Amino acid sequence: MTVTTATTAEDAPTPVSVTMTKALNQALRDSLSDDENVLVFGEDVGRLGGVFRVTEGLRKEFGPERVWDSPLAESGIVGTAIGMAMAGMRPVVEMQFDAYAYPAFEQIVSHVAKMRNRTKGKVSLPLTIRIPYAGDIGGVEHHSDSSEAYWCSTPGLTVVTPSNPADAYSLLRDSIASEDPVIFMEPKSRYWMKDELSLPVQTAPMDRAQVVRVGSDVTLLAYGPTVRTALAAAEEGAEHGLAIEVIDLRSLSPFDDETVSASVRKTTRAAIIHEAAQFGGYGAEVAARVTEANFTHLSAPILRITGFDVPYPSPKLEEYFLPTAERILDALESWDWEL
Amino acid sequence: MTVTTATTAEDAPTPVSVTMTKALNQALRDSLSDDENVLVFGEDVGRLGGVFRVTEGLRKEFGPERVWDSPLAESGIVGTAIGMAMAGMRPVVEMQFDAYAYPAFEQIVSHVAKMRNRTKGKVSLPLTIRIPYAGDIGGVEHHSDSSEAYWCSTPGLTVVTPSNPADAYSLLRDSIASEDPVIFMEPKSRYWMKDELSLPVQTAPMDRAQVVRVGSDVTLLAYGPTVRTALAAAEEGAEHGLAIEVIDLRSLSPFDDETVSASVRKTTRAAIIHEAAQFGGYGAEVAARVTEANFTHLSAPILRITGFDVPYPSPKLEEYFLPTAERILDALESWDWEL
Amino acid sequence: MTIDVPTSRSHRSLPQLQPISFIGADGQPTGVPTDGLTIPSDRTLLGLYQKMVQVRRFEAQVTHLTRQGRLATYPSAAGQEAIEVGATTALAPGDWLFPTYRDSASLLTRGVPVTEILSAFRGDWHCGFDPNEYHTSPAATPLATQTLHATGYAMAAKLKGEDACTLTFLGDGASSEGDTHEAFNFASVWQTPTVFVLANNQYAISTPLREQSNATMLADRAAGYGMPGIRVDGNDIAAVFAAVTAALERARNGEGPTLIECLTYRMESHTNSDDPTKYRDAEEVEHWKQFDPIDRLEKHLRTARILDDATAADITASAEELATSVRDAMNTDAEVDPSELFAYVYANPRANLATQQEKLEAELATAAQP
Amino acid sequence: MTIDVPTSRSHRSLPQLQPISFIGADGQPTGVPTDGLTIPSDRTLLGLYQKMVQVRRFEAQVTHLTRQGRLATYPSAAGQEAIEVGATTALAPGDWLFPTYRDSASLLTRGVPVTEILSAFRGDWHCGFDPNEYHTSPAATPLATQTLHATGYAMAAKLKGEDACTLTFLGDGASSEGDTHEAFNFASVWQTPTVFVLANNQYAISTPLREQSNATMLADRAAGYGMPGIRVDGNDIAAVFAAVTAALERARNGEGPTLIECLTYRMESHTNSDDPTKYRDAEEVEHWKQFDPIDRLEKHLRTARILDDATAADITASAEELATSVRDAMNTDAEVDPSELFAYVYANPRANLATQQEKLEAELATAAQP
Ligand SMILES: Cc1ncc(C[n+]2csc(CCOP(=O)(O)OP(=O)(O)O)c2C)c(N)n1
Ligand SMILES: Cc1ncc(C[n+]2csc(CCOP(=O)(O)OP(=O)(O)O)c2C)c(N)n1
Ligand SMILES: [Mg+2]
Ligand SMILES: [Mg+2]
Repeated sequence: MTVTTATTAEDAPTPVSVTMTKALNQALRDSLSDDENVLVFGEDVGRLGGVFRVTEGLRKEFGPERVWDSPLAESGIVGTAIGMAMAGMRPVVEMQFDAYAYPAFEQIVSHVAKMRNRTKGKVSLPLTIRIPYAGDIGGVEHHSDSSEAYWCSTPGLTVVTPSNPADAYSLLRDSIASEDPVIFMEPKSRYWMKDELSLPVQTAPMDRAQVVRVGSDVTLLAYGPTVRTALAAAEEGAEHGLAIEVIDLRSLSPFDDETVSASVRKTTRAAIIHEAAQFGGYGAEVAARVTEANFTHLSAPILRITGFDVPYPSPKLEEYFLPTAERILDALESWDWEL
Repeated sequence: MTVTTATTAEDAPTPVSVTMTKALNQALRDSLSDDENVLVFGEDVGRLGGVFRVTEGLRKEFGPERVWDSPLAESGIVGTAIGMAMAGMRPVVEMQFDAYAYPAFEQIVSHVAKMRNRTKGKVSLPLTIRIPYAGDIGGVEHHSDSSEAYWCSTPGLTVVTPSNPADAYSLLRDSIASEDPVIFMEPKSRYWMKDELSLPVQTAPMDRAQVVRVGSDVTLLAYGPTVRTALAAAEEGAEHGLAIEVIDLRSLSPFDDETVSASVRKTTRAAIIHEAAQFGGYGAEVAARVTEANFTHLSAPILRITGFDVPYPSPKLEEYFLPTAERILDALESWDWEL
Repeated sequence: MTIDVPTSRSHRSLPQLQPISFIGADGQPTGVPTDGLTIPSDRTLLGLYQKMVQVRRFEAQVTHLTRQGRLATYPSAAGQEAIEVGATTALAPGDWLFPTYRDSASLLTRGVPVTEILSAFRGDWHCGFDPNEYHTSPAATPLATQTLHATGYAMAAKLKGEDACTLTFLGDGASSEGDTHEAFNFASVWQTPTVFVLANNQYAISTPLREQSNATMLADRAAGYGMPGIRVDGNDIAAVFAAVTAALERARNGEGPTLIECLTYRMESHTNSDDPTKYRDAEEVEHWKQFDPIDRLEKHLRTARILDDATAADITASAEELATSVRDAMNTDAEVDPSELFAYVYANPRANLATQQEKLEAELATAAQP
Repeated sequence: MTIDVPTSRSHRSLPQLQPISFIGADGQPTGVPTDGLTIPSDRTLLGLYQKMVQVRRFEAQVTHLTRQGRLATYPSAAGQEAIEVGATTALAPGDWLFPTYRDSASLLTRGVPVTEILSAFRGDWHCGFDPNEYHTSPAATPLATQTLHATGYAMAAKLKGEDACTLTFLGDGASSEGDTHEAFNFASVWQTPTVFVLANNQYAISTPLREQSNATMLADRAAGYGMPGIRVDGNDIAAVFAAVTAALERARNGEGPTLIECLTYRMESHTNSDDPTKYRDAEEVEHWKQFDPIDRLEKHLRTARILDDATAADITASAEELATSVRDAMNTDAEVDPSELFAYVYANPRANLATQQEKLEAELATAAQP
């Protein structure tokens, strides 16, 4: 699923155990090294290295003129990043938690998403907005939102999310290099997930989904935090004779219709898994477009296995809210398998 | 489709020609008269009567302590309205244009939507946020957004939108009376639409969709500005022998599954029409849930006939962007009618 | 001939540079000019002292339990007790308080039961108390948002001709958010009875004040809104109480809002998951210890012979009792009911929630089967 | 013993009450203290005069064409020419301007061609010019958002060690938005080379200043950020030009941002779809006519014998030429290309847009068939 950059056998780096946080940190470091226009700023990303330590050590290494703590105001952070991008920089800003990107909503939706279009391509905004999202870490209220639906329904934004350290590295580097502004969503509950890896690594192109497990009966579509859940369900399903294919979407906008349709035409059944509430969630787009493109190939409606249509709950109720492998397998049973 | 309140034959008011603006104005007037806790404030809603004249005359009639011009800051408007609602008032605030609700995004998503839940029902926020939305009036950039997808994907919000003067009156009165906070979306291009009507009027309950034209071949689902477009398509379709049923959704969240499923099971084909971009738009939820609930009854995938996946264009390009009756009929042709 | 624009007669001056302080760090009178404020009576100070001791014990106990894993997270206000207690005590029962995540101590002062205060941090439910019962809003986590709620509530009270004032806390970091500006402005234009208590503890998590603001002091903001601003030593509860009392009196008299900047220092880490060694020196923390709000008041009260060993012992004992009750409360795990996920989202019931609730209940019933 | 918090040595004072003005409404020196500013040379003033005459003719012509339906809408800056021209002219070519919807006149001053300025209002395309060519951002409609862009651009220039300053316009209404606060704060903390020119024209659409702010003056805000603030007569271009020139010089010297409040009045309606009789008296408009920025400068220049009838006639003639070119430009309807809907949304092409474009093109091809 991950490919290290081509090297000769001798100098091939030995893979080491890398957390997603570390992979993101390295991606920032390498981007800062490679391009002097890259800047990193936001709340507590300097001395502290970010509340999740993703920017750890960068201020020390690159100095406070490249990596610094801004005043505490998200609209201010994104708004000034826009100005910097207009001046040719490639700012990478952090929204400390997902719900704390909301004060920047107007700047993101009315400017970040639209600048290129309104200037007929004369002004691009190559900026990356990092947003730690989703729950499952026992966070208090407003610390576990999944806001991807907001960004995905906004034309002009590119939205990607890694589910593993290798993609975290590769997608973040590609996002920073992109001429288009990118909403880079980091699944909090996977920050501490480790993989054997040697960096730098280039995984699939940033607009492609990846088949992360092959199967012939059902396609599970997942992204970010739910990829692991989907893989667990596949594992368990296999024990009951169900061959589940799992696709990690990686890019939420654009959506990789090609990869997904190919899988769905093979399995004829699909479900999309996410943490966010179902009503109006990103899964709606997935279900709608995959159905439209593959209607005659489908044996059953596309299921959405998601959080309930309620605000994200407090820690003790999280386990009831979050989609689990069991809930996925239960849901698959609801299909009429005779069809 | 609209019912005047029961009166005896003698004192039945004579219907007069009423614009949607006037109907909304009357709904505000009647709510202000009936309940002293109702307050109306926002940008230019006082002396000017709002840039669309929806609040015309109200400041004069009820005084500046009930209807007034606030400082120019949308987060401030919604944030203070929250405080007022906590104190037992029923504020009705106006966001001057759809894109100008974005500065209030955090207050709406993190507080308006969640207050009741976080306090276990101890604190309700009976407030109404009026948002003129959508395009087709030749507005310059940022004046024609359709933001319903943002609000609909937020648990805790109720989202309604009228397509005609009678519903405008009835839905607005019900919204103001509701214990739940309501996002009340007003289709700008229909403000000047007139109907013969006598006010007050109580139309269908605020959470119900309405069949506004009966047909047996296809169901068109529309809301706000696109209801008229759908009806025009139905009219034209009829000339070609296509019996199109049109449903005005009215309530976007909650969604009236019952009414819609009944229709779709009858026609076996449906399309959802909206102005907003397709990707991640509200139509995705409609297509996904209607498909899931009626999969075996469907002869064809549910179509989404919507704006393109681009920012809302400048006036001279609007006509190419907006879904038209012709585009609807063309799209219906794309189905394999032999199925 | 020059243009003549009517000039508002609103408040227009910058606060005195030296923070107002009655009782110095050494327990002695400071002699700092007090801008018309008067020191609270020794009786009042004794009551405030007792509450501060309780609050400190509470913070220590909860921090300890959090380290033990009994709570998910906890932002302590240790070191800031004078602000928590001083400001909250000045409120009338009918006034409304709009606290933040840092202000558990103010909830305690307001009379909210311990389990209800800690509900959010233990992960039971977002807000554990009934806001209407304690005239206290749920503690706000999205920074600065509550300043607008406090302004709006006060506006409603004003419109209804009610006597209630509102008081809201915010931090130095939160002062940078747009909402703070909007709240100051709305409150001053509408002349709402609102008191903004800005607890300037020098840091927003790791970000030092000098990277947050270039102003000489945050209280200087007030003049730009035609609102009185004042800066007090936030570790001198006499100054905090006096300033808030005066501001509430003005508010009640229809003279509008006030901004009170209280200089203080966060003695603990931001929350238990923070590592303050990354951004501040141990010496700095040491330095601030000498300005401790409780020590100095104790010195003052002992000098004034208002506090003797017996009373001090009583006060300590009652604080220990509180600590015990906190431990006990946190030892029994609160029951949570998964169905509550759906119970309070809307006043008007929704079919999709009912369906989802049924599914969850069926799932739980199956899981419960042997 | 009192707490010792290091006090920043940033700018801390409230601006003088009387707006700085060199040339009075009667064309005579005002004698108002000038806070160190010096009046521009008569040569400079003549150039500014000429530009103001052009700008006024432009505004009148465009307003007229809008009434005729040639443009969808137009927000005129008639009456505010001294701010538009004075501030924009003070910029160096390499500086960046961040205008709003009200600032077409500043675009004209910056050299943007008429059709490119009016593109948005004619409905052709959102931004009609190349921002990089004119060092000018697209005019912002979402209020106050551009103040942050200006701050960010200036920060980048500073980080790169470039000489560029930024200047942004905002209105009295926009000053209430949270973004304005955040921009003032970021600019001052980062000491960016930014000039904030606040055109206080007394109204935000219908909302009068007194319901927008309770401050004695909006320039009082600056002190709260440790930033110099100054209030000038915005109808005296000598004052505007001098203040902006001085602020840019400070900015270029690394001395950070400045807030300049320019008192003025919007002589026309908000846009053509506005009805100002609903919220302001004809007398008020009449009253402001006597403070006209062009009249007074003309009086001054004639007294100083810098302007004679021949020059005045030349200036009028060139303004008429401009008006003619505006009329001509707006008489030919711009072609729009529906495919452009899809062309600029993303730098990286997208399959869904390609499909939609194909559909639209097929639709248009069918429609074009006889
Ligand atoms: C809108 C928003 N942005 C970011 C955060 C994350 N956050 C929580 S506390 C905090 C620092 C706040 O500092 P300050 O206002 O000084 O209060 P203190 O914690 O020092 O009491 C931050 C950045 C938040 N809660 N809300
Ligand atoms: C965020 C936002 N809210 C509301 C509006 C609608 N609007 C356009 S202009 C205007 C008044 C602005 O007043 P001011 O800032 O004083 O500038 P002026 O028009 O007087 O030049 C309003 C409310 C907007 N453009 N953006
Ligand atoms: Mg702080
Ligand atoms: Mg104005």
